Amino acid sequence: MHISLNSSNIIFGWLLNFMPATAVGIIEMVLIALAYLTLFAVLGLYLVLMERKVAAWFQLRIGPNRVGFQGLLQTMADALKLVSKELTGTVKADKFLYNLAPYFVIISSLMALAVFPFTKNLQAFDINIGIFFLIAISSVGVIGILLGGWSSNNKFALIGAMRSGVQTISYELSIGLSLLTMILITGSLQLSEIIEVQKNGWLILQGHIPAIIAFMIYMIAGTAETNRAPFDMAEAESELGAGFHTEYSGMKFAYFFLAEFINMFIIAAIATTVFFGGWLSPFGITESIPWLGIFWFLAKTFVLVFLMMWFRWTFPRLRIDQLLTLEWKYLLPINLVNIVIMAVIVWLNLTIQY
Amino acid sequence: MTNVELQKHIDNWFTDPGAVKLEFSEEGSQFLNISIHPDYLHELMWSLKHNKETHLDYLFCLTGVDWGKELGVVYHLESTLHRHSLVVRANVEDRENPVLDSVQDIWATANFHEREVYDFFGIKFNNHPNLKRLFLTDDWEGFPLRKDYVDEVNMVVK
Amino acid sequence: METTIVNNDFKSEEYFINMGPQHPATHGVLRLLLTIDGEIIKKVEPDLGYIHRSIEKMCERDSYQQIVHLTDRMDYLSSHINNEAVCLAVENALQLEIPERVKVIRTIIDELTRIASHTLWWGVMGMDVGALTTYFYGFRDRELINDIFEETCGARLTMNYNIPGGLMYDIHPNFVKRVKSFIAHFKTKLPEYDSLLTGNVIFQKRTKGVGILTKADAISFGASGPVGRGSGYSCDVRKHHPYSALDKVPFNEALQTEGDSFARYLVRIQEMWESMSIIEQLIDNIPEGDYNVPTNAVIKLPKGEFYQRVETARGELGVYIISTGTKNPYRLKFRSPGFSNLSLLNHIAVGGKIGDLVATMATLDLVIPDIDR
Amino acid sequence: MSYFSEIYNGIKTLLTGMGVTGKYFLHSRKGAITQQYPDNRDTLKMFDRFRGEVVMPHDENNEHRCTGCQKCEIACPNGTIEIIWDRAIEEETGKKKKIIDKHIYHLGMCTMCGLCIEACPTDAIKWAQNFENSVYDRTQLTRVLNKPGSKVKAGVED
Repeated sequence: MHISLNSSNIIFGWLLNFMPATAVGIIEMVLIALAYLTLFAVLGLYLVLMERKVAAWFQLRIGPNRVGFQGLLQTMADALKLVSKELTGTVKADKFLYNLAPYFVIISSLMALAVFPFTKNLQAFDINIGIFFLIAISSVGVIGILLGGWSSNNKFALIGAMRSGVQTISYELSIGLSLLTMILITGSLQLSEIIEVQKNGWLILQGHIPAIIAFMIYMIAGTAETNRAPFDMAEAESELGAGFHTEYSGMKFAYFFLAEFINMFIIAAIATTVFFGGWLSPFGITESIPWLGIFWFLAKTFVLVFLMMWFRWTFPRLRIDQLLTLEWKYLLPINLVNIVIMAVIVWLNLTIQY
Repeated sequence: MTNVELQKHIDNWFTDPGAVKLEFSEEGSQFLNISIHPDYLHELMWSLKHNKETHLDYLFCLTGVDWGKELGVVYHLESTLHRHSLVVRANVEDRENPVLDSVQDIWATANFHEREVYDFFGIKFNNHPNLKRLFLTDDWEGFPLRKDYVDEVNMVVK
Repeated sequence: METTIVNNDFKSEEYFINMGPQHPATHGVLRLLLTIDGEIIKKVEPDLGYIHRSIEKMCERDSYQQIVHLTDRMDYLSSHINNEAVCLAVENALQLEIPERVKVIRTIIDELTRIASHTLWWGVMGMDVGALTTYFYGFRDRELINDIFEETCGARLTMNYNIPGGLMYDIHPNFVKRVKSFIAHFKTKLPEYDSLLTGNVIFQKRTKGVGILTKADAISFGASGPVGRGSGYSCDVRKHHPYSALDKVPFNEALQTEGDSFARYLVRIQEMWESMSIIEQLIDNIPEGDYNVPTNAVIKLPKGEFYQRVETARGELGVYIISTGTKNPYRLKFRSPGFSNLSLLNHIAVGGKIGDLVATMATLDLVIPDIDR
Repeated sequence: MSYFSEIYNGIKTLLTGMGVTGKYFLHSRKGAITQQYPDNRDTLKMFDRFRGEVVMPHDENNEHRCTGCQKCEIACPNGTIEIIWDRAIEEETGKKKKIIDKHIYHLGMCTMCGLCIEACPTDAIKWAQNFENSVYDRTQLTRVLNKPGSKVKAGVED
């Protein structure tokens, strides 16, 4: 497998002067892993803060504003509290799996995070099957949820885990198919190439009608994939208490919690990359100043994250059978037809190019 | 129907007044009252609901009362069709093992109300499908709403 | 533990789950023993008594003035209506002539209480089906009513504003102004409720055809209030046995015939409109007069039995007083609406999913202290 | 066709709902209903009739209006008020007279029903608008309402 570490080539090239190549490779990997872990933690915490603020503004409240300036350090304080909390669990839990479950969830979301191009050449791992990798890795996370729910020896958690399993298996299909629709235009699975293609206009514009449909399906399925309202069947606090993480406390709970928010970011980031041109800016500003791409990428992603928060704080939750009806009766058939339409459009060169 | 008509109508059902202890009174109450011997309670109640003239299909209150010597249950009935009301009462003298017929097969709401009465007065209801304590724990001793119930810890007497 | 499970003859795929007494959907300390097959509810058995305070026994000890404040603590969301029920029973027994002013004020506050209770229910209903924002919108409007209560009665929830014979004190000079501004405010907010939740396709799917209660069953189970009216059963005590000023005010009884959760939802939304119209008709012409008639310091009811029915926000509340002529009631029974409404939960929830149970329970609008008393 | 109209209607209602929350999001700056409680303590004013706790006002001569008639004690449903009284000989007339020693008020048992204040014939006790009643020790909730050394205002009893 080809690992390209574009952004840090200069530093490591310099390091190579007085170290063997293997050692440099290891240092490289450790440093990048640390950078991503930091990103994971900080991003996760600030997404939580954003969610709380946005929720407050939707609900006529003020939101956290005590810790730090305007509450900016609120979630840091919360994280500190969670770290210091006692880890409790049920007596008859399957201890090994119970402890393993949170790591499944965060590792899968960390790995997914690694393939995004934040700007030109700022990408840890530009794998040539990028989209495929993302779809594959995001379905691993659900194993963590299933394990967590099953091993905690709690019926509410079990129901939550089963719901989550059913839900993820169904909505994987829609995510995959809606992304496939867009792959028809790009002709490549590699994320950096997908962005290159969009220099002639965002894919959602290039593909016009079928692309918009694909985007809507993707957002619905993506919200479901992250177990967020209106698809938060796995938690469903008014039905199952806390769902699959009922028996988790302290930092283990925080892992689930952070992973949920990182997953939300990942879903939004995929949408940004595939539909909205990733780090590309309008009028080609990023051509001359590439580092501005980070800003554009994050701005687009956060708009989509905000959209998902808007869903969450407006809609009631679906029932489990309605969730499946939505997938199998509406999203999937529409998606299949949509792919055919897209194929025809690409074949007849009806895409809009600027 | 007015109370007088009701009384006339119901009186006709039981041709042998000696066997059925049926007493009407309107004294001290805004409704027409019927006192019935426990043995005929279920029969009377069934007819009260299913007779087209009375059609008392709404049991809006079921009260257990400790009358001192005897324990009783008061049924408040209303017809949603004719909008007339009737009160039926049945008393049992046996305080140790009081038993009445359940009317929960006639009015489903009686299920919970009878359990409440059992819980607080200890009146048992025949043919009740699930007669057990409703509010109190299963091992509670005594029946708190009886007049002779004593609990020196929790009851403050003024 | 085994003793509380009703029957141990579970089929192989059924299992048992404890919902409550501390569960976000049970609104207090209601414990439901559920028998479930996968997600399908097979049996619901309520276990009550977690906050039973034996109000009926306490009433046998208290004087009639003192009983009133205990009723605040039954259905705390319609405390004023509960107070009124006891006061009306006592006043009828004493055959007191109550001034028109008192009747009108009581009715206005009754209807405000009903709106306050229904806005809270609306928020919680939304929350039970997963729309958390509704809760805050509901509470925003309810807060304004609570302010009105606080200014006039001195308390926001357990008001104890009624006394046998009238009211504790006259309404506050700002009362009329505040009520009018609230009505004006709420008229703009109620359509928003509709666009946020009522029309929402997910909400309709969650509630339509769920928890169906037929009219015959509603009568048999003694359902009252919006639960009964959602099944097309005309059971509004305000219509059939009008009390206070309600016999002078024309209003429509909210009726829906479907009998499902959505019908019960619509009945409550409609009732808020009706309550507003009742208040609007009364607020401009509150008659002058005394705010109470003096009673003896020690009220002794004549020997006999007195039954008073009122329509609380949850349904029909009955107060049944058996008096032996002393200063305490011999027996006082509260026929609370929640108690009968809860008893039909098993009937309408079986066969649905866990999510349906929560949505159904939300439309029954249970207040647990009302059930436990 | 109903398949597509269903989708269209569904999306339309969802967008309507999002419109409502979106509107509030945009107006969140001035629309917030949060009260930041300890910060707004200075401007927070309770309504005049607010029932915070029962107090006994004293005037500048350390005189109150309580004659020790115990009507409030009788009116209270919970035994919240306890009056310890004494008989003292009035200096001018030489008659024996009831005076209060301690007017004890158990805030922890009070349900704020207001019956004591209604019952008081001399308006000796009234509601305070104080709502910050939490203390670290339950015994602090028992309060003596009359200040030490206070006495009845002259002429109240007449």
